[in-house]
Amino acid sequence: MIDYEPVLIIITPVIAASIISFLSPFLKTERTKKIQKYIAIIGLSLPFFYLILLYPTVSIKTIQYNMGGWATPYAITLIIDPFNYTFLIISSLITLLAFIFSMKDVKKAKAKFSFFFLLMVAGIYGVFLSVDLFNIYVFFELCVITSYILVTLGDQKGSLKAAFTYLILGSIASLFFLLGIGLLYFNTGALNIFHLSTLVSKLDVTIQLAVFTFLFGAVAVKAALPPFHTWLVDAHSTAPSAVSAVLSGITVKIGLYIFLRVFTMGFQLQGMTEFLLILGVVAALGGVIFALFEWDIKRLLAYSTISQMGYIVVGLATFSAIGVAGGLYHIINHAVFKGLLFLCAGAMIYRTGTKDIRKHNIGTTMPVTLITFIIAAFSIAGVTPFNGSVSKSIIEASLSNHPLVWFFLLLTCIGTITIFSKILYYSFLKTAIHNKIKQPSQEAPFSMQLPMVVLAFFCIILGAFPHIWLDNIILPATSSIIGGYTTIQIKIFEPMTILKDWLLIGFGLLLLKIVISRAQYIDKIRKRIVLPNLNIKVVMMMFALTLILSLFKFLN
Amino acid sequence: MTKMKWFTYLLSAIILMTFGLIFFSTVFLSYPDVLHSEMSLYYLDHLSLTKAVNAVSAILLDFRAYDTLGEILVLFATISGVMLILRRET
Amino acid sequence: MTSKIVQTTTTIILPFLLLFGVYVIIFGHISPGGGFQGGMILAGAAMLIALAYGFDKLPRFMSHLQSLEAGGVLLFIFVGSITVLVWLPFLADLHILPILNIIVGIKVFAGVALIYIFIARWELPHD
Amino acid sequence: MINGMNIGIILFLIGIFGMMTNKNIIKIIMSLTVAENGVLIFFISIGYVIGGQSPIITSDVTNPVDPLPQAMMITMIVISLCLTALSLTIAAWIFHKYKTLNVEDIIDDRL
Repeated sequence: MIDYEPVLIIITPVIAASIISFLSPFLKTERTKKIQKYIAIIGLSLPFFYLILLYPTVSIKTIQYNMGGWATPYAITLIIDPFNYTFLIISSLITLLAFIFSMKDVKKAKAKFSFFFLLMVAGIYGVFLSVDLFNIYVFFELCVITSYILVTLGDQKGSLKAAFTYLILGSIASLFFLLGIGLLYFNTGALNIFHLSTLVSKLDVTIQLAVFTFLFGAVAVKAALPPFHTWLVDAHSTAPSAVSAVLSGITVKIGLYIFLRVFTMGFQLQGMTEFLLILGVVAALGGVIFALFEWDIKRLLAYSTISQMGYIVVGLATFSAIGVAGGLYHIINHAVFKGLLFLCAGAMIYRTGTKDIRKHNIGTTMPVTLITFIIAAFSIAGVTPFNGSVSKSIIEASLSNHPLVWFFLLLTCIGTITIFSKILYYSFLKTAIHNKIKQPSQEAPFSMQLPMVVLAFFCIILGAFPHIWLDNIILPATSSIIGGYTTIQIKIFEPMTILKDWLLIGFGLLLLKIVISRAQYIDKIRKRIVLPNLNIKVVMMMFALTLILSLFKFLN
Repeated sequence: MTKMKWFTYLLSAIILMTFGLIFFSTVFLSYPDVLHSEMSLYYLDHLSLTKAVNAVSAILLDFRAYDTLGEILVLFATISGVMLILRRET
Repeated sequence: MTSKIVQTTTTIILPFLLLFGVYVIIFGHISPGGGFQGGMILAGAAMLIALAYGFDKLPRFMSHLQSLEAGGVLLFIFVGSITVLVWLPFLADLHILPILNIIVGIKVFAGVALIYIFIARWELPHD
Repeated sequence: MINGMNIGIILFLIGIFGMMTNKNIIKIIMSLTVAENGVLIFFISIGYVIGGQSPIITSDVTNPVDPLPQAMMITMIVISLCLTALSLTIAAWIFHKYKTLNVEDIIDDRL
């Protein structure tokens, strides 16, 4: 029986995009433009509902489809196994909600926006579904090129420079990815990931080392790990909010997805775990520290994306079942609450027009945005009933033999609490406390509130009932990647963790007090932080890659 | 050349030199004398099925037609992207 | 804006260029070449025409290109998904390969020519 | 020891060097193309077989060269064409808005 499921998931956005592009010359009036929106929504929501229907079959067997009917290791195969099922579900949910949000938010080129959004979604599904290395490269390139175009749709002048830097660094990463594939193909003669996992371990260590450097260089740029993260802040802060929600929620995760797919392929390189732990901690702490200096809300969120990515990399670094389970769970949680935060930021910018949190003074005129923002802030900080705390406690549980890393992660928790209480204070509470008069409620339009409420709802569900999600989705996913089924006991609702959470919040608010009192001093520092231009970013990247290559050559 | 420019040239040249040296010392690449990658052997054996003589276009349009589908989408996205970006102002 | 020499040379070599491009597309699965390479050659010929005879007489030609290109994608997605979806043995005798080659050739020709003409026309009024 | 793969990687590094040191946007795009061609040469010479014929499998071809990297590289050429076309349009638009093509002079109104 040929199972067609994966093909239907990838073809739906493609067909919807081509229908939209084919209809666009005939649809000139405003009413008919609505048709394009509804086609796009159908094209996005069908895969989501279809994936939910697919869950029973995925939990039993891996769905596999060989393109064109050729033999397994040589044809391009699309698979849905528990591991990429989690990524597919979360990306279809976030892209659907982000598109609903963008219907009102995007002011320019409305018709073409849905076309590019659909092609980006097709690229995302193409990467998650396919198992052939070169195929992952092609669909990843489709997703990245459409995101360049979507970033230039940002209303600011800066979006052009950001898009250009993003384009150049993105294409260098793709070239590294290609070189990695080329070396692998030259030595093993195979492109299918499962087929390669048997062949790579037989290669001698030096070739594995070179392939690791190339593939890691590409993955590190895409997942915005520290030495290569500079493009992310400009690109995500100048893109339209719906696009930056998808970029921060999904596109950055593609880098980690490829990281997991590729590096569980049997690379025997010593020192990988320590190296990744250091990278994760530097990302987590650096992102938070830089975020403290920012006043632009979207740049703040972009820096906190970098720090949360560091969190996930720390989780994945140990390659132990608990660590990878925590990392996967945090990938889903981060996609949910970061998407929610960017949508809230979009609603705030839509209503006040500026990105500067000092000029927002929304007070309580936007109740829905305020509540959803508080939920998201609590869940990113890792407070008990919300979803951040579950995955953070699992990751901390996996760091039993690295106490120092555990301590640094606590510091990032405090810093994250400070960042988001800073936004809360400047955008909302400052005006609510000072002028008591009741301003009229200028809440964002309904089509913006709906995605925010749904995402906040998911924030609570994912956190309050962790066992449902763990046993049904996360643990089968980890066992399909790492192998070896473990049961994870979560000590969430014990008084100890609740006490720890509120202690951290206390420290966070203390740090906030210092940040507010030193506001002018921070402004002076921020002006002097040298903003590296494009050339220095490429120099940093090549220097980091040389370091990795020589470090690993020395170790092996 | 200004002092700053001369220094960055030297620095980046040194970085690339070390990268190239270490890379070439690790990986020694030499050509095989007969085709031994199992994927291409599989494609060449099944070439007669696709009624094509040119193996490259057979791979492009038959064995890996899904790649070409993705790549056509990339080309389509770029073309409409170029038209969108450049039309915005006139 | 273009000199007489360019116009006369284009009138001379244009038929050979177009013929060669079409040959590369159609005989893509027998002789070396294929949809992409032939499409590029034809796009080169289109650029030559645009260069030699100026950009102002091009709007009608461009709208044709646009519809050609959008049609090309739809055709490819339709026919391509057949090869991708259906198990191949049924299709080999339908000679699916040349048809795909021609569709890809049309698409690449229309697309690349459009990109060139768009960038060239956008530059004109500003400098 | 000159073979296609080493030349490809050296050309790739030259492209990266160009991107590191150039200030003008158009030169950065050009060195990006050089890097792409470097990867292209590396990839195609992976498939080379000593004394191999071209992969047009007519009757008398006994020892064909590996056709798979060549097919992959046609895809990669089209993708690098798209990247260059996109970066050139963005560069044209940046020049239109900022009136300068120097990477350092483009100051955007960040807070």
